[in-house]
Amino acid sequence: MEQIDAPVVSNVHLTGEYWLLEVEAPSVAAALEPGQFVNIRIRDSLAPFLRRPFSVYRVNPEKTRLQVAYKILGNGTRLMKETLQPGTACDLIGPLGKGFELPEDAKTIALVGRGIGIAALPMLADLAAARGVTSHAFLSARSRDNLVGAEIFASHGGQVFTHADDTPDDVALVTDHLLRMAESTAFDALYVCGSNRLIRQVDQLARARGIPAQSAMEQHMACGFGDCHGCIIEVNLDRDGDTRGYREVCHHGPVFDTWEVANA
Amino acid sequence: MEQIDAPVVSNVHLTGEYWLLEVEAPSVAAALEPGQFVNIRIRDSLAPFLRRPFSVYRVNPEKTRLQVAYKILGNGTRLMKETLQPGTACDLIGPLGKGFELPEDAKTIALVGRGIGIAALPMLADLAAARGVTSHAFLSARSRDNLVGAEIFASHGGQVFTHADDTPDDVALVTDHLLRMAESTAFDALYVCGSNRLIRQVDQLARARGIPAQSAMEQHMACGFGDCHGCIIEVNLDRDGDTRGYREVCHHGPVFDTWEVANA
Amino acid sequence: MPDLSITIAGIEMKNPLTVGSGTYGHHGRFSQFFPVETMGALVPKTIRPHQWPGNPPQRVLEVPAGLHSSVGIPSIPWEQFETEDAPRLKALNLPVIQSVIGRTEDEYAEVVRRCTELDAFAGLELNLSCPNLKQGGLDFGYDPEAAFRLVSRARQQTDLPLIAKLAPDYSSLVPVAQAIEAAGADAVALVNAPRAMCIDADTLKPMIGNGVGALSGPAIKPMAVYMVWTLYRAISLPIFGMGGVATYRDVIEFMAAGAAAVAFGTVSYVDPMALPRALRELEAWMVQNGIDDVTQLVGAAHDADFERPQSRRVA
Amino acid sequence: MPDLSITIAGIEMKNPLTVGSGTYGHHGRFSQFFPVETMGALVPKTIRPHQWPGNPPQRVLEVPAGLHSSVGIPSIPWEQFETEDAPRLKALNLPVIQSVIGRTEDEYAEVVRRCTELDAFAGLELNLSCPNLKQGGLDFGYDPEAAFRLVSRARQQTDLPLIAKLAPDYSSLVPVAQAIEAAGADAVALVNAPRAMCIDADTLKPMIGNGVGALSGPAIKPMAVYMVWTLYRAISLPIFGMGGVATYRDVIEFMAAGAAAVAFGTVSYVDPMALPRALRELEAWMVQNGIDDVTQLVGAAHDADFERPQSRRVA
Ligand SMILES: Cc1cc2nc3c(=O)[nH]c(=O)nc-3n(C[C@H](O)[C@H](O)[C@H](O)COP(=O)(O)OP(=O)(O)OC[C@H]3O[C@@H](n4cnc5c(N)ncnc54)[C@H](O)[C@@H]3O)c2cc1C
Ligand SMILES: Cc1cc2nc3c(=O)[nH]c(=O)nc-3n(C[C@H](O)[C@H](O)[C@H](O)COP(=O)(O)OP(=O)(O)OC[C@H]3O[C@@H](n4cnc5c(N)ncnc54)[C@H](O)[C@@H]3O)c2cc1C
Ligand SMILES: Cc1cc2nc3c(=O)[nH]c(=O)nc-3n(C[C@H](O)[C@H](O)[C@H](O)COP(=O)(O)O)c2cc1C
Ligand SMILES: Cc1cc2nc3c(=O)[nH]c(=O)nc-3n(C[C@H](O)[C@H](O)[C@H](O)COP(=O)(O)O)c2cc1C
Ligand code: FES
Ligand code: FES
Repeated sequence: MEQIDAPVVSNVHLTGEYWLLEVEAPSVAAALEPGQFVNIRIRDSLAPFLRRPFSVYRVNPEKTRLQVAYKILGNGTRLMKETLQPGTACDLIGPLGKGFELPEDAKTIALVGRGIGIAALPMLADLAAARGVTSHAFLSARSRDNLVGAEIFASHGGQVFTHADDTPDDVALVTDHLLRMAESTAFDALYVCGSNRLIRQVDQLARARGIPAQSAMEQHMACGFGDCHGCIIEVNLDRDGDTRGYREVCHHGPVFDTWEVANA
Repeated sequence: MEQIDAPVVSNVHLTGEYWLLEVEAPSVAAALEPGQFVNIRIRDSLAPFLRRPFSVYRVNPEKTRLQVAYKILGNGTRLMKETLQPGTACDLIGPLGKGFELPEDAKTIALVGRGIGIAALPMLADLAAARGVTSHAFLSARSRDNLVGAEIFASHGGQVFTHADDTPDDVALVTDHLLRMAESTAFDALYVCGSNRLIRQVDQLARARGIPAQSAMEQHMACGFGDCHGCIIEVNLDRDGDTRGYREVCHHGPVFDTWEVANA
Repeated sequence: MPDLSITIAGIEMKNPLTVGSGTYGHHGRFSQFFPVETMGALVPKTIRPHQWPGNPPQRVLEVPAGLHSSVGIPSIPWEQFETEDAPRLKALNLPVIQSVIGRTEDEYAEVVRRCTELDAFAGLELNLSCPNLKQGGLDFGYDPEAAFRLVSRARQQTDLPLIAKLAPDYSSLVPVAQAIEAAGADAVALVNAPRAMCIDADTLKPMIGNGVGALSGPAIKPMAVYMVWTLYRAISLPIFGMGGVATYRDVIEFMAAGAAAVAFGTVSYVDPMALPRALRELEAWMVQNGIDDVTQLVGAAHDADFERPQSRRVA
Repeated sequence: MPDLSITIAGIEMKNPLTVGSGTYGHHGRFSQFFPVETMGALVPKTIRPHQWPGNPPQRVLEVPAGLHSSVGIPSIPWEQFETEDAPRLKALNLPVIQSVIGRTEDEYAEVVRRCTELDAFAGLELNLSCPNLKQGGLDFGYDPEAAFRLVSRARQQTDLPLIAKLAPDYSSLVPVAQAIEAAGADAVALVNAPRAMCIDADTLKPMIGNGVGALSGPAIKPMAVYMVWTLYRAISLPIFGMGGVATYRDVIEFMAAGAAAVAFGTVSYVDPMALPRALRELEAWMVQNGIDDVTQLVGAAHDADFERPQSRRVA
């Protein structure tokens, strides 16, 4: 983990409600694992006051640049869009948190994402491809144009299933596709991000199959690097959910096993 | 007085430490008198929190645009330079305060300014020229390139005397030029801005000659329009300075008679 | 059309929005950004019973998300207030709650009596943020006994609705408010701006002429909301809430915490149209959320099973 | 090279900069942006004598120029603190002032005794911002008698330098600090973060899991400086000043107000290099201004003819 001033390479509209920021950050990019995040100070100013945490969307093959896909939500992301332009630099801390674990012997995995939660997954798809692991993607969003990064998952050769709330199709949840495919496919691990409903579904499937499943979580953060105790969520401390406890998303997470967070 | 969103026409380097902001503001520009000011909200944000007050430098002949000449001092003026670009608008309240009085029968006047204080005077020179009054300018600054707007005063045909601390010449203060010229010239009124030393000198000359003299003053402001009681300075309530009292710069000023403020 | 009107301390306001004393206009004169009658009630700047020039310059200073100020409540001579300001205030078509202050108990009683006699006001607000010099300089408003005596004596001088205005103080908040209630006040207003100081790293001296000043603006809002929330649970008097209010969402926040009326203060210096805009947006929000009576918001943040102390004097 | 060292409450610090308890690292573990030995002393997060999970989520929230938080001082089991954290802290090459809290007088005394026995610390800081449930929930630190008893009992349990940490409260500030001085504390630290609340205009409920939280960061600085300035005039104990410190100029401001040491708090979350940068810039500023001893700054904002109460216990 380090703090750097990362020169902005580009900051452009991605699709739907999403924007894509790319910065020069060799040391951070080289150290990053899929699922980890960076914490960005948008301006050296009191407004916004706190940093804003974002999953890393992708790292370039040379591992010198990293991308963040973000949704304009409030003041911070609005200023991020307006002020982080080429010629400026972005004060960034990273890599932060614990990333996804891809089992050594995995052959086929499923990536399940909803909305901006999808943004935590492309780097994992890239890693899987590099290791010869097939990844199938199951993406949902409120509207079709918010299906961020579908082309990335497709580019690695796995199947990509999508579901948009605004477009009638034959499934209720994108996990219906997952369950159908799982009837004939032996997944070695499952990964999910973006919706508690999806996490529960993925966790059930993982339990039934006895395979690992992980989810990337979000929580409001003050520091992002473990100093403030601020970003806890309540998790299961055992698989049966008999004992519960708090865990910091920035430190123990953002990636948790789905059994930890299935009823978060 | 009104609050408007004034589209930015340009915001460029002027000279030395000074920048020039020009905005479209027909209603305000039409109502403005020399010496009045505008109060600018640089960003719709908590930082900077307060508006920033600036004298109006000039108004275009059509009275549709106004200019502010400003020095980069702190956070507000720095952001002003960076963010008020063509394409954006500037939240502005004006015209504010009481401007200079140019006596009906004046024929020759002197304008004495130092540093950014000079920025309060060009509009008065323009008005004088329009009324056929000759204005001579006496300008000083710490360095030569900070002699803002000398060409404006020259363009109206009066004489322009300058003094820069970083350039040796034959005077100690620019008012030495004024005193010399006053030996042979009958000034009908004197105007000064930017230095307490200059105010005192100008006031002495005015008293000696029995002519009016005015000065534009500055004070930290919260509102700029008379609501907060924040921007007072201590002034003489009589010409002898026997009784003193507080007056709001934004409301009773920014232009005061020099006898009011000669020992401010 | 949702109903925005409220009755607080017997004063009928057509909407719950008002201004913090001292932040909108001199006594009888206001900036003309919007018609003063837009608001539910007007609270002009605090008046003293005697002329006073106020504090020396520099009086105001920008601080993070707020204003540091020490104006010192300058006051015009009483005769001028009586002959110029009061008639202008009386002529306005909205309730005017005049804020008053004294340096001693006697002066407080005196200014309450005089203001009552002017027959121009819908209510009086006692600004309790005055150092009680007899008691080591602690504000009257921080001392339950002093506050009780002040309000009791004011109560004897007037039949007008009486509002006591407090500055934020954690330990004295509840006992003082209870004392005020017991002494017969009709409402409380809070928060007045807390004391503060800024020191210039160049000169090593305080930056404000008076040395000590106040802190106001958005910076103090989270403390102010906490104080309103706490008092709502402790007393039955209605509350004028304020401290950093800038938007309709802040109005909702203070009302949910327990304020029946909400005042715009420092924000008006920066954004003079903040109040009328918030009023419009509050109304639109109520329509959108199917809330037809603004009083439904008052205290909404308190637990469902929480019961407020019963109001004694107030409708 | 100017002399930046200070001795406060008998603790030798090579410079006056430290951290606010709870804002830099978990007990034995710190973020590694700069060597912890850069600072003059380390104040780790408050420890309780018993395990405690802390408050429910959401715990933190951005507010104007500050942070609204309610973490609730989660504490690991004592055995773990004793066997893992304390040795790590002891091994550091700088004075460590451990902050402690209890829910009752007995618990405070207990945790002071246990920490003393660990023989790992240069001093102990009593975090007095705990609601005294026996006394209606008012903080121990707002009640002169409770504070006197707490500090007296702690004094009996330890020979380590004892620092009492206060949250900001206008009316109780001076009496509490005097009580603390009388009870034998060696220094005071202030301010702890004042209580605050934010209510969500969408849900009409508090935004923080615990309902009530704290306010910290630059927003509170002008109040904190005022409090330090006030205490410097009222007591003779040295002061650890804090509240919104972010730059070397803030350090100078607190020292001029009367702080002998200055703590960086919330700023470190946003700008983790703030402390080492301020140290560098403070030193450069001293060179530039010909100040060769940093202690010359302490109390510099007070009038030339002002005399501080004489220190009783402290070198
Ligand atoms: C580990 C992690 C990874 C994330 N990855 C992404 C990503 O790849 N793309 C993306 O668009 N968003 C992501 N988010 C959410 C992102 O941090 C918020 O959308 C962003 O902080 C909103 O800031 P704002 O000022 O625009 O919104 P505001 O609502 O104005 O923010 C106010 C405060 O709330 C916080 N906040 C608001 N929403 C969230 C949230 N969902 N999670 C945490 N804090 C929040 C902000 O950080 C800020 O402190 C991630 C969050 C976390 C914790
Ligand atoms: C009536 C009037 C007319 C002015 N005309 C001009 C002009 O034409 N050109 C120009 O460059 N400057 C002018 N000034 C000064 C200008 O307002 C300040 O330079 C500016 O506010 C500095 O803002 P900042 O954020 O960059 O500086 P900072 O020092 O960071 O400002 C901090 C605070 O101090 C206030 N402040 C700082 N300096 C002054 C000052 N001299 N007067 C009043 N408030 C101040 C700021 O408004 C702000 O509230 C004028 C001031 C007044 C009162
Ligand atoms: C410049 C200024 C002057 C004020 N004058 C008064 C006053 O005369 N009487 C009073 O009761 N409160 C006065 N106040 C306090 C405000 O009415 C209000 O209680 C406080 O500022 C908190 O609200 P805000 O944060 O919205 O400004 C003043 C505040 C400011 C900033
Ligand atoms: C998230 C958080 C946790 C804190 N935890 C503690 C604590 O455990 N003990 C303590 O004495 N103070 C604690 N504080 C208070 C700080 O030490 C400091 O007194 C306060 O935040 C004011 O300083 P600042 O504005 O610079 O943050 C905490 C503050 C924050 C923001
Ligand atoms: S955000 Fe500070 S501990 Fe996680
Ligand atoms: S700045 Fe508010 S009265 Fe002048």
